[in-house]
Amino acid sequence: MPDENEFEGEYQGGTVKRFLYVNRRAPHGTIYPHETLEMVLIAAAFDQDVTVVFLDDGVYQIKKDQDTKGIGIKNFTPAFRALDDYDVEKLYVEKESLEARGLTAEDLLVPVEVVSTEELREIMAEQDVVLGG
Amino acid sequence: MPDENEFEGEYQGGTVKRFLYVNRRAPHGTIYPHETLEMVLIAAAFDQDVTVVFLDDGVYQIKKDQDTKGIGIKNFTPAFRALDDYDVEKLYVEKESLEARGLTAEDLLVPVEVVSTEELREIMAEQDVVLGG
Amino acid sequence: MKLGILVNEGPFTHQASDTAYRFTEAALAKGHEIPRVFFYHDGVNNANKLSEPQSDDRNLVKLWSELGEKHGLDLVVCVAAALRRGMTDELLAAGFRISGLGQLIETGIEADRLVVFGD
Amino acid sequence: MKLGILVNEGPFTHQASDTAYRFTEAALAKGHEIPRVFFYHDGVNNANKLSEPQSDDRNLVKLWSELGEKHGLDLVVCVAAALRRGMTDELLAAGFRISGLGQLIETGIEADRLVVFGD
Amino acid sequence: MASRMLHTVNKSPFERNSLNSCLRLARKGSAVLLIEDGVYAAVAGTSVAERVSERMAELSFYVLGPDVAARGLGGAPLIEGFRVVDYDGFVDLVAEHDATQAWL
Amino acid sequence: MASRMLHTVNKSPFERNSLNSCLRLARKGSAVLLIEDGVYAAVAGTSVAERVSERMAELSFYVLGPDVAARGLGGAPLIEGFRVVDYDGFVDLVAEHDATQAWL
Repeated sequence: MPDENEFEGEYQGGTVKRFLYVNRRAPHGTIYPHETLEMVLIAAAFDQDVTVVFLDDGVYQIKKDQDTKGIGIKNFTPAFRALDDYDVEKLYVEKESLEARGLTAEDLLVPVEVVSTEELREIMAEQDVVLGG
Repeated sequence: MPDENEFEGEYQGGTVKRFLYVNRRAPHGTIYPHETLEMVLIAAAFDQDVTVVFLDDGVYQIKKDQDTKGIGIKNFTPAFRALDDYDVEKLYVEKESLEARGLTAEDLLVPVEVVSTEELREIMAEQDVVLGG
Repeated sequence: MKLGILVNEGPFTHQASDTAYRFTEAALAKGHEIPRVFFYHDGVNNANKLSEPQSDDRNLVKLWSELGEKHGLDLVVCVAAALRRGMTDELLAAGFRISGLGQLIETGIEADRLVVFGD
Repeated sequence: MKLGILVNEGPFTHQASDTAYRFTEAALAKGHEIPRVFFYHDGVNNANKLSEPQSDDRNLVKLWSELGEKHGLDLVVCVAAALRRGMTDELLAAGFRISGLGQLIETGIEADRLVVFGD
Repeated sequence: MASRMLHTVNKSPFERNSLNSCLRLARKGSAVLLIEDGVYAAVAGTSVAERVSERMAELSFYVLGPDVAARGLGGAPLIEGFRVVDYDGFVDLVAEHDATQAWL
Repeated sequence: MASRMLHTVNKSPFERNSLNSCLRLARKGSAVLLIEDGVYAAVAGTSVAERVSERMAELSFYVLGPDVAARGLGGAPLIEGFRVVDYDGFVDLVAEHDATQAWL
C-alpha cells in the first residue's frame, strides 16, 4: 500500500485519462507485480479511469490462498481486495491464460470479469496510458 | 576484460576442477553474458579446466559482425577471440539452438565444436562447478 | 508533442536505460518536449552518482545528468522504490530529484504519450 | 560439507537473494560449513546499508549482516560489478567486504559444492 | 480515443513469451516495433519467423536498426514487410500512434 | 567425477524457456528441483504438465514447498511423482548430488 505522503499534491487538473495496467508476471518471484499494484492505487487516488488486466502468468497474482510466510516475503496480494475501495472496478482476466494454467474464476481472490482473447484485445486497444507490461 | 588487480593473489592451491560456463542469453540486452565472460577469464587465469557451452540465445553471443556503436554500448564480444590466449579451448555450441535461429558454424566469430543435444548433455553432466545459466 | 518517459531498470544490467536515453535524446533533437523522465523499480539506480563503469564504456548516470542539465529535464526518482533499494538523497547525481509515484501518474495525464522502457 | 553460495540479484527485485538467504540459514543449521557467500551482478546491491524497506517487509541487507555476524560468514562483493553499480566501501553494510572475482573461483575450487541463486 | 497503438517488444522470442502475447493481443491496424533483444524476431528463416509473418497483413512491423547491427544481423535477410527505423524513427512512431504499450 | 547433477529451475515454464532447456539437457539419473516461479511447472493439469511427465521415468523431480504455498498452490494436485521438500531438503539435495546447475 502506498504511504499517505504519496498523495501529497494530489492531482487537481481535472483531466481524466484511461490508464491500463497490464499484469503478465507471476507474484513473489520478482517485485514487478507488487510495485505495479502501487502504481494502480496512485492512479486511482488521482481519480483516473483505471483498467487492470491479468493475462499470462499475471493471473497467478490473484490466485487464492497465497501464504508467503515460508519464503519470508510480505504478501502484497491481499491489497487487490482493496481495489474496490479505490473505485477500481474494471478487472479483466484472459480466459485462455486461466485455462492454460488449469485455473477457473473460482480460484481467484477478487471478483473479475473473465474475457476471451478477442474481448481483451478490444479492451486493451482503447486506452491512453499503458503501464505494467 | 578483467582488471590486472583481479589476478592479485592468484590461486596457488594446485587443485584443478572442471568449471562449466553455460551461456543461454543473447548479448547486449542484459549484462549477464558480459559479466559471465569475465568469470570465464578469471577461472582460466586460475588454471582451472574450463568448458564454455553456448545454447539457446547464448549462440547469439558469438555471432559475427556485431557492431554496437549505434546503441552506445561497449562491444564485449571480441574478447571471445582472446579465450585461446587463456588456453580456453573447449567451446561447444548446440546444433539445435543454431538451427532454430537459422545460423551455422560459419556465422560464428570463434572456432567452436558444434555438437548434438545428446553430446552436449554428456559434456554438461561431467562438471564440478557450473556458472552462468 | 509532450512525451513522458518511464525507465524501469538500472543502468548496465538491462539495456532499457540505454534505449530510453537514446530515445529521449532523439525526441529532444526533433523538437519534442520531455516534461519528465520518471525512474521506477530498479530504474532508481540510474541516479547513483557513485557508479563508475570501466573507462571505455558509457557512464549512464553521467549521460542522464548531462542531458538533464542541457535541456532542463525533470529527472524524478520514485521515493518508495528508492528507499528499499538504498538510493537516498546523498547518492543523487546532479539533476535528479526524489519524489512520489504521483509524479508518474501526473506525467501520464499531462503528456501526450508515455513511453515505457523496462524489463 | 563445504557449500559455497553465489548471489546474482539484488534484494527485493528478484527472489534469488531471499532463497539464497534461506538456503544458507538452513545449511548452517544442519552443520554445513559456508566458506563464502559471493555477490555478483546486481547481487552487489545486497550489501547496501542505506536500503530501507517498508517496516512490515523483510530487510535483506540486515538479515545477511546478522547471519554473517552470527556465523562469521565471509560476505564478499565483487569489485568490478560493484564499481559500475555505484556500490562502494562507504555504502557497505556490516560484515560485507569488497574483493576480486578471483574469490568466487577460489570458492568454486575449495568448496565441495557451489550453489547459484540468480535470475 | 486511442485506436492505433504502437506496441514495443524488447525480449527474445526464443526466451520469453512477450512477442507471442503481443501478437495475440495487438489489434488489427496497430504497429509493432521490435527493439533490444526483440529484434531477433525480425530475421527471416528462424523457427519463429512464421508466427510473425502470419500477422503481417494485419499489423505494421518495424525493427530498430541500431539494435539489429549491434547483434550482428545487419547483413541478415529480414522477414518480408519489416521496415527498419533508427531512434528518430522510433520517436516518429510514438508520435504518430495514439498510445504506446511496452511488452516486457 | 560429477555424474549426478542437481538442476534447479526458478522460472515460470509459461514465461521462459529455462525449464524446456533443463528437460532437454538433464542427463538420465539426475534430479530437478523447482523453486521460486519455477514451481508452477509442478502443478497437474496445466498446458506444460505433460512435458514434465514425459521425463518422470528418467529424472527425479522435487519442488520447494514454501514456494508452492506462497503461490497459493498448497492445495493444488501436483504431477504424480513430484516430491515436496523444504529448505532443509534443498540443502540435502545439494549435498547428495555431485554438482548443482541453476537454469536461470
